[in-house]
Amino acid sequence: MENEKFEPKIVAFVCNWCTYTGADLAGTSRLKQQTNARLIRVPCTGRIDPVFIIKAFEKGADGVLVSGCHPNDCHYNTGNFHARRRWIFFRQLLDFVGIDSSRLYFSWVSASEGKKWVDVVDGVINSVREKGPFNGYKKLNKEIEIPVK
Amino acid sequence: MNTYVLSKDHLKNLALELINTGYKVISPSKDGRRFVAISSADDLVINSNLKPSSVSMKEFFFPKTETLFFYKRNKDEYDLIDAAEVNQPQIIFGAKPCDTSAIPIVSKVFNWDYKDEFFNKKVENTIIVGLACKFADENCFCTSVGLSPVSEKGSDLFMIPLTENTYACKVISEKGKKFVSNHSKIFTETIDGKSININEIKIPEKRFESKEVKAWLDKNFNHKLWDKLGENCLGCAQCAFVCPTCHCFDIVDEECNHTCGRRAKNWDACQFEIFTKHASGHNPRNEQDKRYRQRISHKFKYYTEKFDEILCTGCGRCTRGCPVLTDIGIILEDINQLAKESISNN
Amino acid sequence: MRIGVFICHCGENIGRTVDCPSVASACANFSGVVHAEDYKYMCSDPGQNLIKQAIKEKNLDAVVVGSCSPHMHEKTFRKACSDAGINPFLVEMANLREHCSWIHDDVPSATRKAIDLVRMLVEKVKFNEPLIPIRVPVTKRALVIGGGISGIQASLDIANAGYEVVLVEKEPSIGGHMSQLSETFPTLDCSQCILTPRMVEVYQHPRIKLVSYSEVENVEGFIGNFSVTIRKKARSVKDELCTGCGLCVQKCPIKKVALSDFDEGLATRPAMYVPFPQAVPNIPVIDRSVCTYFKTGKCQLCKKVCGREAIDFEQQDQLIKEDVGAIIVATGYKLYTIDKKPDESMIKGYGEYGYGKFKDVVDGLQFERIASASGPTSGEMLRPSDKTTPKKIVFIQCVGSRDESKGFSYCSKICCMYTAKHAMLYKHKVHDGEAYVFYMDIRAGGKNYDEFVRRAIEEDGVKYIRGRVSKIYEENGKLIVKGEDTLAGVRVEIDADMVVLATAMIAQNDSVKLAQTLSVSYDKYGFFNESHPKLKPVETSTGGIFLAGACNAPRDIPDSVSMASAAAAKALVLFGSDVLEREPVVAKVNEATCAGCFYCQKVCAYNAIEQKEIKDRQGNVIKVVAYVNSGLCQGCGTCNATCPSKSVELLGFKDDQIYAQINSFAEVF
Amino acid sequence: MNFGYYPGCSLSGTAKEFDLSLKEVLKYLDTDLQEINDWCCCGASSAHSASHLLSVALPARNLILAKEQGMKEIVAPCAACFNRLKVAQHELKTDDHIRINTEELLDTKYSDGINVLNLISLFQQIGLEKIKSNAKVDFSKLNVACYYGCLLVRPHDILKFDDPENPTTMEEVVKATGAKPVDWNFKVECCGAAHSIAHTEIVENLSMKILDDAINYKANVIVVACPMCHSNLDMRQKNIIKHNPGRNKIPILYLSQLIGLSLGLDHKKLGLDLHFIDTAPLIASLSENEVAV
Amino acid sequence: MKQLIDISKELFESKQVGYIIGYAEDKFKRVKPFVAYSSLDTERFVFNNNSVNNLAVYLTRLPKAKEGKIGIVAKGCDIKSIIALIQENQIKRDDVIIIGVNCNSVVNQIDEQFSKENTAIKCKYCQVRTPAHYDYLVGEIKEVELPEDKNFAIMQKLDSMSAEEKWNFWEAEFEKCVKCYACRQVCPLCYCEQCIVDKSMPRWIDSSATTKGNFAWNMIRAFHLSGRCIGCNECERACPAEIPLSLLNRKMGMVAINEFNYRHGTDINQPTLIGNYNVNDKEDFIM
Repeated sequence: MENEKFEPKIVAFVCNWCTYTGADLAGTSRLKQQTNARLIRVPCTGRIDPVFIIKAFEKGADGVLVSGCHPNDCHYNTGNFHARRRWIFFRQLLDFVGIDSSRLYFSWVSASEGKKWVDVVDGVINSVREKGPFNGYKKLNKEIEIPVK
Repeated sequence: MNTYVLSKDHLKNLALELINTGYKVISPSKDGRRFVAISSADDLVINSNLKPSSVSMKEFFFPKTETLFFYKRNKDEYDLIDAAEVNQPQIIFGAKPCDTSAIPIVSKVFNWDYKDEFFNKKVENTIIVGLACKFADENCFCTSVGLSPVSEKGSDLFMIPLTENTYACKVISEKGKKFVSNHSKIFTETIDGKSININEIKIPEKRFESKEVKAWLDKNFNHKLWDKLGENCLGCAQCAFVCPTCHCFDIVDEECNHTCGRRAKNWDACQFEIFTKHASGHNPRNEQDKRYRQRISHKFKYYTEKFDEILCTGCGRCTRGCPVLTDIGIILEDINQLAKESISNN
Repeated sequence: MRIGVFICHCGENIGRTVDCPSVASACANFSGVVHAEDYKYMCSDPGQNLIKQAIKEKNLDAVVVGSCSPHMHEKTFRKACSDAGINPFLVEMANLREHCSWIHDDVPSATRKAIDLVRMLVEKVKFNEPLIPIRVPVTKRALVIGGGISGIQASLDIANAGYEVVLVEKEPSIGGHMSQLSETFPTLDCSQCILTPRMVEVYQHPRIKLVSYSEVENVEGFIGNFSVTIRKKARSVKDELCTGCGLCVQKCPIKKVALSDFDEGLATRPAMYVPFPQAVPNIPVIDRSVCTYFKTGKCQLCKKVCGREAIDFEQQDQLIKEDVGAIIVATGYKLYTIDKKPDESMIKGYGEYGYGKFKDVVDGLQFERIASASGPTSGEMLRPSDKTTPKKIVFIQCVGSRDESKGFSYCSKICCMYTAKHAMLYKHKVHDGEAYVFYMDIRAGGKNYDEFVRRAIEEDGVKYIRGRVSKIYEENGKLIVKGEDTLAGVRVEIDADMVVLATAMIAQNDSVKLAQTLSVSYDKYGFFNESHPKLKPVETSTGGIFLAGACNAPRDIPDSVSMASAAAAKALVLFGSDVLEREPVVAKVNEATCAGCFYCQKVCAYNAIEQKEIKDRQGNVIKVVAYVNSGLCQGCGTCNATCPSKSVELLGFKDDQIYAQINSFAEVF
Repeated sequence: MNFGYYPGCSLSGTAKEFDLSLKEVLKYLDTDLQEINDWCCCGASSAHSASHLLSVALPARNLILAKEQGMKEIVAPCAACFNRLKVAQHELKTDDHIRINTEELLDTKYSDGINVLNLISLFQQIGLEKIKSNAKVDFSKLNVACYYGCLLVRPHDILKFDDPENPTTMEEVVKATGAKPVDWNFKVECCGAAHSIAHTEIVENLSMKILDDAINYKANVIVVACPMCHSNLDMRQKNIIKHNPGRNKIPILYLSQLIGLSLGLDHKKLGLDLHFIDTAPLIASLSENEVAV
Repeated sequence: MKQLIDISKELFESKQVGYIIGYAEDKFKRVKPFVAYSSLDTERFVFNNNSVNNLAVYLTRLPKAKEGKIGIVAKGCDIKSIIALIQENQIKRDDVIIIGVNCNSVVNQIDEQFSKENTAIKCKYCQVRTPAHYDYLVGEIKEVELPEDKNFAIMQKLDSMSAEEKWNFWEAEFEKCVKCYACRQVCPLCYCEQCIVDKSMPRWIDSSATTKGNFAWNMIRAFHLSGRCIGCNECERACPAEIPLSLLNRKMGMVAINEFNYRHGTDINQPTLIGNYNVNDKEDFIM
């Protein structure tokens, strides 16, 4: 029963220049999306520290999406290249400790790819919904949550 | 008080009964490296020859992190919610004298000007079954701090091996007595406590005189010995975290999310650089030698002055676990030696 | 903190799917929020006044506006709040329109999301700090890279406005491609006749420093304060002594040793040469790869004949430094060489057209040289192979352009026009000749452009065939051009004497390298990117660097000239003030915790991180830490994410600000 | 070296000499071919024009078989087979709809992973150096026109093999034999292909232009890697000459035959006697170390 | 040993060094780090299978020598840390004198006899038993028997597990963590002046030793060492909770090798992995 009602919580870290603007374009084009994603705007994917992602999971995200400019399109030239290299390590690390890589998504969405943004967001929401809630962290949080009487 | 004879089967049955009646039954793990709560009587480990576990059993009285209370933010006001009371009775088997004696020692600081209800409640709820110790290596020095492999200090019941499969079980405290009477089906056969032969338990030689150590510490706050010790020490705090008597803690507020969180009491250690770091950035113990001096002094001088107890049970855990093999026993021997030299020089 | 929340209905745009009044009342319950209201149009004057009023009445010290995208109105609301006495960086915007109302249908869930979005920014703004714009002085001097018509125009505009210009040209002479052209469309006036006076003007201008045969090696600094290193290639001629008499060129015994670049390989030149007679500066260059002296150590004839003793065989490349405040990039284009394959593809250009194999298949610039009065045939219409007059000539448009599979997907924009011009020039010279043009579409937008093409067709009788050519092969001395006429629906075969390919305009070979030197972005073709395709067409992603002409995209002469003037105007705007204000979203180092690993320095794309020594009172270096040059920092925050101890943080997007957003993304209970 | 082998129908029929010569050459070059057990039609021509699904399902079946039989690389000497196999791979990879239908039809799962080689890429894999070092017959005066036809190089986006307008890989192989490839115009022009049966006049007209151009560029022989090309250029040549008198004959060899010749292999075993246009004069001229024109 | 002592003495006598970090024995013949300040002190230097400590950690912990350089006795593996510290601007090559030691493997459990079974797993794959980089080289290489790589089996098992199983594995391990930070303190590459876990504004890693906080700590530590860890395994050795930390570091090391063919600490002049990029870095995981 509970699973039927499950709506995933998605945190999306997006760069200001490409993906945030691409999401703006999706809006301007009135491309319908599901409501589960919460965007956090940062200047560049280079600014996205893996601790953000861990924190988002800790705080109850069932899935995290990270998105920025395509290679060579970075507003700051190389931020996304450095980010990409970090992600190569980080996602394999998460995979190794048991945070399913189907909870963490990466994409390049340019300012002109409103449609792609919608596909990415809805795709992530759908597959995380299928995956179900992130019980691993939910269980750990019990230790520090106000006990339900 | 009475002394009973318990066989291994008795103990197993006891453990089983306790598990079934809601006790948290704690025993050394199979490999003897930790104390663990067991869920099957088969996991009970009673072995006098075990090396002391790498982490002491203090976490069952003084957890590595413990919620003091929860808070909930309501607009700009806060509601405080008590942490759930832990009332589960617990029993610890197989604790060595160097483990059990730590409880009354640190109990003094937890009941000094303020009574730590979290600690007390757990002690109250716990039956400690001590076990005479037949292990001794070069890191042990219980006899130098006033204890011995057969010290009953801190135990509610204390067991001494009789044969391979039987133990004498002495009732030490009132709490122990009550426990025995509640489980009278198991505690049936008695024996004269005085008849127990403890001669085969090797009593390690005394390595230093703690009084002389204190006397030296009283006078040598500044001494080149400290520089040398600080140099090797990397400032990790494993010594404090594995120690049965180290009891420093930090209080932190930890957010669960933007509306709620908890205040927690976490283990802390004087070996950390930030332990004494002020908000201003000033740090009175800014170097490792000062921090190491604090560790020794707290254990053998300050605590003795305040509570008339040595804050050390000679278990040797800190030495065994030290990544750079700083040996507190050798250091205390050295201090003892220095003390003797200074007396003869005078 | 006293925070005000303002929810905009944006007419019906937000209000239709987000229940704005209940968002406002939910926000009123957030901790720290002392005022929350909704209004039809927050960005309108009355809306802004509402905010200003609330700031004053409720003594607010931070504001969150829930309305459209910050890209839309962040400036508006920051300004409004700043007018009311709040630091503009204590204003945050939640995007309830593009990211919420416009993309959702369901009112309850859109409203819930809107509340979340506002809450996240309320939590963030609690950690915002007042930031003060950075002020940097401006060096009122410009660098122009590239001495084609765009660079010439930009240089002259800036110099005539009273500021100094350094004009760098990589070739021995300025002039660029325009100097190679015969006539120009749509007026058919002689290219050199209109260009050379401007070249001379540049040369004689007291405020233009012309640095020819040179390339930009390195650029440091930032808007208003660039330091540029220029490599002056060794000419082997001392330019300060040379009078341009040309005696050395005449005497050079190695006459026809190399193909002339200027004549697109249709003619030869000596080892000592000026690219063309009107060259500016008119100073020759020794081509060391073919000069006898450099090869054998003997000859030195040029040196002997030079009365000024200007020949210097020992000359080395020289590095010169110039400080400038603005840079205009006008490096132009080159033609797609169709016998060379683009790297990423197995396709070797248009092998079926036989360029490079058949001598009489030429490209557009080669035809310009053939048609030019100063060209290798002195303007006579002769084909390269046997120097006879072609009686039948075929022009093929869109070779490489608009052809994703073999070339590039973009339109080179000028080919329709110059092909019409070529056909016309041909017809004017060979009256009985037949000219055919294969085209895909005619794109002749521009003043008098379409008329020009019509003239070629109607007055000069050029035969336009709509269709592509599939193959060209040689048979009995003729070039058989096989193609199709898609309008008539028939296959066409023409036995031509000569074929002219209108090959694509592409980026210069080293454009990517230059882009990286300048830290400006570039597209997948290697053209430099403008900052905004409509509103900032001459700016780049890097402040103080502007674009002119075909280095940005294929562009004809009038467009290039106007763009050059626009770029010059942008530079002049910069020079209009003594100091420059920049957004203070820059990184800042906590020197107390910095361990000096300098990973931040490695990831910084702007060289904004420097090493700074921390000394004790006696002057001993205690440690070396990172230091951010806020003039260079562009605020990407890559350093912040890379720093393991978080000792460098990006103001405006500090860790605690982002943490606050993550911490509050989910509604609780 | 070991390759899977998909002979296809032609190689056991009209292009028997292709099969013979290929096997002979590979034997000489220490390369084994393992024929796909139970292979079926590749779906060229007929299936291709009748049913889209069938045109994918047939090659898919062969690819699945190859995989089941443990092959990683298979050689499809016939250009049409090569083309069908590659196109099917492409469609199965990019079009889920067709893949699902195919899998339903075959009642097996399809998975990618077979590398399909044509004749030229096979020799590239084996190594041109090996051909070069084993060449026994002096070909230095032999001018060869390499004729690719259409199926070997188009569509480029799918086959990703050589330039579709001006391919040069076959020339590289020919150079390894010591012969001289001529730079001619019609190496990818249409030979008339499947009109061979129904509209011979079209085929004659188109093939004649190809033959003429090769002769014009002083070729002694045209080399092909496609049974269809071969039949049109070879079988129709006599009629072409009949209908357009005064023309010269030019022999048409499979690339494998040319290599076989250069390796000094038995002519009969290479199937050189199975052509319509007599190869004997060419062979005779080679043995005399002089090339007849 | 004599070689080592002779060279050390020479370094003091020629005033090249201010102090030398090496190994010495205590009264129970246990080998521990020892700093020699004089030629006399060097008499105590030893090197044997029990010389397990990675002394490079002291390079950033001890104050600079008042005069002269810092001498350090180092195994091949430890030298990788030294090179890494140079690559990361923590020390200058000119400020250290590296006395490389030919190493015949070190013990795993320090309180047990050295044997094939009691050999550190890292020694199994050691390619620098004779150091690749040094100023002086002492000692002799002997044939040694290599231990069984127990961790490899665990890694393989982990790799084959489902996400949930992996999570449960690590949950059980991290639950033990007491947040003593011994792993950090013994790590030569954990030289931050303020560790991110000690930063409270904001608190990215919960300082409490809750399993959740322990997850964050151990993951972030492994991430911060990604492409940097040289595999000395001191962290695992120091861990009182006996968490198999080397698995995490080894996994990240494998990523560095497999994806980038990069080994940190092998070449002073090599650009570091993190801090640089290649436009062709793999991105098959990016939509």
